Amino acid sequence: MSNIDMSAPLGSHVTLPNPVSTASGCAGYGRELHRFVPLSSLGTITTKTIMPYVRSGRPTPRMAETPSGMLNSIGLQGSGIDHFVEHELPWLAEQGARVLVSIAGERTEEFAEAAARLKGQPGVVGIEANISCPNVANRGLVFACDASSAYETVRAVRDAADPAQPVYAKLTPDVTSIVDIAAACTQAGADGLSMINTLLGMVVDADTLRPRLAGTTGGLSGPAIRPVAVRCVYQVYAAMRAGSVRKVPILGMGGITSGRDALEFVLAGASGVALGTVLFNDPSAPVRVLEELESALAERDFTSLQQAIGFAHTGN
Amino acid sequence: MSNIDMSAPLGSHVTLPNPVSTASGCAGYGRELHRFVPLSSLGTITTKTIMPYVRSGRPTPRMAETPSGMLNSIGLQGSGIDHFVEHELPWLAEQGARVLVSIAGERTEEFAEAAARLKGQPGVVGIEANISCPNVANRGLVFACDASSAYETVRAVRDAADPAQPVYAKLTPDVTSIVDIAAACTQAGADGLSMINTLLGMVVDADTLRPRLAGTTGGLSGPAIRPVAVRCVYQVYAAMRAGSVRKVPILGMGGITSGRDALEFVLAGASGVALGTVLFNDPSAPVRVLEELESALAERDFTSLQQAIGFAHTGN
Amino acid sequence: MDREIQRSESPLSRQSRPTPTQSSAEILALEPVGAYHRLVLDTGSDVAARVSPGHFAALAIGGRDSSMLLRRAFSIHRADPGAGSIELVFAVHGRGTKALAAHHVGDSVDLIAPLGTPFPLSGGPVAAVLVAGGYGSAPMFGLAEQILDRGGRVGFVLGAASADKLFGVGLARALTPHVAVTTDDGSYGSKGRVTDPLPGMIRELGATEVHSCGPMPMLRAVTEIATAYGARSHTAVEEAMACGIGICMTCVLPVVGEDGVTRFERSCTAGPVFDGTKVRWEDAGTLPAGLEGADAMNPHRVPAR
Amino acid sequence: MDREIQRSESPLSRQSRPTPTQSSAEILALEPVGAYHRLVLDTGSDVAARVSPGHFAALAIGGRDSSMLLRRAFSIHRADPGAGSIELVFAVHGRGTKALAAHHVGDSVDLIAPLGTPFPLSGGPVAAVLVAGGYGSAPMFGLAEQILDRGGRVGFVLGAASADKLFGVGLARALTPHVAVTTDDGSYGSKGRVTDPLPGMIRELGATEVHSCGPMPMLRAVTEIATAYGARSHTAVEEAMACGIGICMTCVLPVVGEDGVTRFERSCTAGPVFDGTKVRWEDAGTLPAGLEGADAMNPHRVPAR
Ligand SMILES: Cc1cc2nc3c(=O)[nH]c(=O)nc-3n(C[C@H](O)[C@H](O)[C@H](O)COP(=O)(O)OP(=O)(O)OC[C@H]3O[C@@H](n4cnc5c(N)ncnc54)[C@H](O)[C@@H]3O)c2cc1C
Ligand SMILES: Cc1cc2nc3c(=O)[nH]c(=O)nc-3n(C[C@H](O)[C@H](O)[C@H](O)COP(=O)(O)OP(=O)(O)OC[C@H]3O[C@@H](n4cnc5c(N)ncnc54)[C@H](O)[C@@H]3O)c2cc1C
Ligand SMILES: Cc1cc2nc3c(=O)[nH]c(=O)nc-3n(C[C@H](O)[C@H](O)[C@H](O)COP(=O)(O)O)c2cc1C
Ligand SMILES: Cc1cc2nc3c(=O)[nH]c(=O)nc-3n(C[C@H](O)[C@H](O)[C@H](O)COP(=O)(O)O)c2cc1C
Ligand code: FES
Ligand code: FES
Repeated sequence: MSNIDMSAPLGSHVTLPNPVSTASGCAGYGRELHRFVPLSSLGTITTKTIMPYVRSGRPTPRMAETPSGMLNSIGLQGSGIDHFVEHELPWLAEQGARVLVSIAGERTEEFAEAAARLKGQPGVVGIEANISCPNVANRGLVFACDASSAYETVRAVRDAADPAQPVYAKLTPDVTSIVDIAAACTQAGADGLSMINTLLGMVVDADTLRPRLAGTTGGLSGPAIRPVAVRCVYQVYAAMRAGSVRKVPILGMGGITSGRDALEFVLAGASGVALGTVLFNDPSAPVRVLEELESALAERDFTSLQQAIGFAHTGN
Repeated sequence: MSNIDMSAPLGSHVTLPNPVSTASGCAGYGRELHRFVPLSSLGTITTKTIMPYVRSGRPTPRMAETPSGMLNSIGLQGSGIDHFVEHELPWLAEQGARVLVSIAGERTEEFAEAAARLKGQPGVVGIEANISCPNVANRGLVFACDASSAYETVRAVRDAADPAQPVYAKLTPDVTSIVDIAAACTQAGADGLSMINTLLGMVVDADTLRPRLAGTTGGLSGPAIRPVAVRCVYQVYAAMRAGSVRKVPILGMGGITSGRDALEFVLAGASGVALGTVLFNDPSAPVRVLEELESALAERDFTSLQQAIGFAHTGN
Repeated sequence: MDREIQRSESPLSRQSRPTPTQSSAEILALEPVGAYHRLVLDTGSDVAARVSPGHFAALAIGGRDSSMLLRRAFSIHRADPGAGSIELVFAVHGRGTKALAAHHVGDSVDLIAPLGTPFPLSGGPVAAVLVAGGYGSAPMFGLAEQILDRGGRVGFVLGAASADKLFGVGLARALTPHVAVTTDDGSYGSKGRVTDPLPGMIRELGATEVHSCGPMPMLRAVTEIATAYGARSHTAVEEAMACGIGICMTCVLPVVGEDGVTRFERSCTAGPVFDGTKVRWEDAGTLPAGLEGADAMNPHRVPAR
Repeated sequence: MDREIQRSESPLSRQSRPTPTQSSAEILALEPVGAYHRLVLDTGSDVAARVSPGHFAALAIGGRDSSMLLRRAFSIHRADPGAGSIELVFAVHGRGTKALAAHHVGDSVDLIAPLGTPFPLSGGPVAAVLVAGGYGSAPMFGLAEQILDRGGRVGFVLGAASADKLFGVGLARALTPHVAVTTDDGSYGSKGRVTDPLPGMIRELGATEVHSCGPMPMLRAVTEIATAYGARSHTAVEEAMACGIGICMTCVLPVVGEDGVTRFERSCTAGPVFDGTKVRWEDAGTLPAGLEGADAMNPHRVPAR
């Protein structure tokens, strides 16, 4: 194995041993994945998004396979933040996992409530505010589709959260300008940006002649969306370089399957990379991708991950 | 062959023998495709987008293959509307092709100029205003990303164009609400909507460590984006049913490779289907897809295409 | 969700859930059997030794250049710990199974096994009826052997749409004289459904357990009959799965917990074998009344707190 | 763009462009040759009879479940009209060629051929030097045969990075005594570039034509030498192609027209063989000065009219 410094910044005070994370909703709360990959070997594990209360999620069918991708409409099934803190987090901490807890709510206050509950919890290295869900108070418009909703929510989470826990905002690509949303989030105090969440898509079942998913539409993920994800990371990083978005680390995701894919995101500006759909195909991907990324960096004469971040913007 | 009425409305006064078209920019001006598929067998052929003047297009590399898709950044290379009308259109008319002429400009007036030039031209069955390109007068923001730019441009084209020629507006999915843009276009007098243009994407070359395309970003097309395209068609058709968008025919496109794929778009609300990227893989796809669509309709006990349009919204 | 994790230790699933192994498995045999294909895989590990009847395997098909990302789940028909191999029986259904059928001996597929909660096995001798539709019989013969090994008795009710879609009638007859066969079109056995001979078979054997595997409506009907005749009903469900290992949450069914509360449980971890009386069959694909957390799905509800 | 269409009828490309045929072609042979693979395809039609040297074929690889949509272009090495087959020689470069190399005899690939504008052939006898890098020699032997058939004389200059990447040295020697071979590492022939022996070969043969196929920098250098020695330079370019048939506009190069104006021409239709003096080699990948319509790419220009 090469001798690359793989440490990755999560926030200004938190540095991770490596940049590889899981994407929210694609590794549950870690127990099942731990059978394939020791959680402590990951930079972080991002939990499935947790709301303050129990949620059943949507009825089935919840998924459809699409060309080089899939649609899901899980609908944030979960047992709520208290249950997580009491029953899942201690186990995660015991495994030595560094946990990025994904939280959400249907109102700004619900986000704040979930964030507050995580204060001082061992194992929690940060919070990811999944603002790519509908804001009940604003006509059901997704928080991250509206700069001021995004601002308010991130602000509320940052205020409520443990100051030692960096707060990431998770952005949806389904907007006219993701740079505007990124700017709002960083202004609101986000310590990092997670990009991207799924694209809104749907499949019509040619047999039943109806939408395939019980939820009609679902989120498109997987390699199919990688070019969109890389573009989003690149655009936002470019805006950071240009000074129109405050510079914070970017956790890149969307269709990563290999170290080469991960490198694309790093070169575009990501400080960390998260693996989602690939885990369904290959649950041991995190270890493989980390090794491949390390070799890819070495082959290209980088001596640290840090050097490669955003390199596509600067040239040789 | 089954006995399905495949006729498809292009506008209130124009009906096509069948719903299959080519997508703009994926069949040039028809000459090369004609060697594989007689152009007269298509419902329409949509031309590569034509501007009022000669344009070189972007430098190479202009493409990158992506999982189940591709990126292109051709940059609207073309010899201009006069050249088209003098040298290409007469040949197309001679072949019995029904031509949907895709036009664009960097300013509203340029759209109008191109539209006016097509007045009374034989062979032209309609105009597709490709408003998914940057508006120089509005900070380079893509016309179709802004409801008022979209409105103005479609209005100008509708006013300038031959009243006998239906005007379609071609929409980009890269917006927060495609329904809002669709509403603006139909208010402005669009006789139809083409959905969808490519998604903005990019690839970073892991060897050169720089963006792969000379144009940095490019348009993502192919099966990878089909779920997004079907969702857009479904959303806009739903809005038409709900009365918030004026009811006009939809030309659906994005990743169609088979009759089953085409049927998905029809069930979601499309009256016509256009084939793009698939032509690079299989230039004889139009005939195949038409046959497959006809059989698929027959197998599902439809006796006409018309019956299937939007069927996913109504159920049995 | 540790609820599902706990479930695997619940009385319903008395067998422990072994750790699944991911490996690149070479195809040792691939050949048609009736309407199906028989696939033997070299697991290259002790996977076979850890398989119990009802466990399934999840296969990734097509490699890196494939446009198909998700895993395909198949019951493990037979496990040969000596050879380190497992055997599956599959029907060509969609693209993935079509591509799988086109593989050659010597090719490799990415395999994860054993997965899921298998059929519960009592320590002592019991009388059980095993009911299966189509390839649903695949896991049943191993189960029958284990029941017989414990001194119990078994009967089979095997059904399918037509004769070519029956699997394992001969295997069943080799294990027990109590074998009833039905086909929808009467092309083999008696014309009708598995539920027709089931009551007679339960009585005949004095069965206290019914194990079934097949389509949902069948499992539901079997459970109703088993319950009416005082037998426990263990059902192996087939719900669409993306990962097979418990991380995607696509495969849920509404299942009543020991506390009487209905929750969406993952059929890949809490199942595929469920107590048939706990599954709310008629409510699959809905948000049924009483489902925990279903109120939170209504955006116009009064905020939770 | 009828400009490109017209170009195929221009004096540079005197051979007519036959209509390409799309077919599912069975693989008759697939085997390694040196660092490359030799692929023989049954075209099942008269395609082979319509092939001229310089024509290429475009293959779709992987079928419906593949994540790779675009065609791959390969020079036609040999066409056997009697057998209805064509032969290609390819290097494994990326995913598509890797997948192609893993095919088996008896598999089918979707083929479109013949494509492009081939090398121009004079009616009478000429002396020509054929220059190729690596697999770039594939189309050159058929070309040599046709020149020889017309009573002309040929010489070969074949180069590659190393010995295993040379293709067809034996074929060349069988056709003519005038064969020079270079490798970058000196592992075969003389150490150096094809441009080293080229001037000598042109003089030796009194050649008035140089035909070349290989990477762009080589074609450019060959053109410079040919021009300096008074010979015409016909170059077969290799530009990234998505469709190969002229409909995607991805494969353009800046080429100077007969009117002296530079335009982006499609290398799959106007090429792959171009008059080397008309290609603005150094400007590939840019919007060079004088390129028609390049001004329209600047959004801040004064409106065209
Ligand atoms: C526990 C379990 C055991 C099974 N055992 C067998 C068996 O022994 N033999 C057999 O022939 N089939 C079995 N199946 C069904 C088998 O998984 C599907 O037929 C197969 O996944 C279809 O894949 P496809 O690519 O052909 O279809 P596609 O429709 O292309 O599959 C697309 C996606 O949907 C999922 N999917 C589609 N249908 C099903 C389904 N019925 N069940 C689960 N996932 C589905 C696939 O896993 C894949 O992720 C079993 C399913 C489960 C859940
Ligand atoms: C006219 C012509 C003749 C050719 N003749 C030969 C030949 O005889 N033998 C041989 O080995 N190779 C030949 N090539 C190059 C060959 O086309 C590429 O090596 C091949 O397309 C790479 O495909 P891939 O899937 O391995 O690479 P990828 O990088 O995965 O290809 C992705 C896409 O880019 C295109 N592409 C990538 N590289 C090239 C390239 N160099 N040229 C054209 N398209 C490219 C592919 O067609 C495909 O659409 C020729 C190219 C052209 C244009
Ligand atoms: C089944 C599934 C469930 C998901 N659930 C969540 C979620 O709960 N919260 C969230 O922020 N993102 C969720 N996502 C989105 C992923 O975290 C990720 O942003 C997206 O899938 C793109 O990455 P990928 O292509 O690697 O999967 C989910 C994705 C999938 C496929
Ligand atoms: C190479 C290429 C060139 C294109 N050029 C144009 C264009 O000139 N005008 C336009 O409106 N759309 C253009 N498009 C977009 C297509 O018309 C179509 O909207 C999009 O590709 C989605 O369809 P597909 O997935 O079937 O290709 C182009 C697409 C490709 C792939
Ligand atoms: S299949 Fe993924 S959780 Fe069950
Ligand atoms: S490769 Fe498509 S136009 Fe040349």
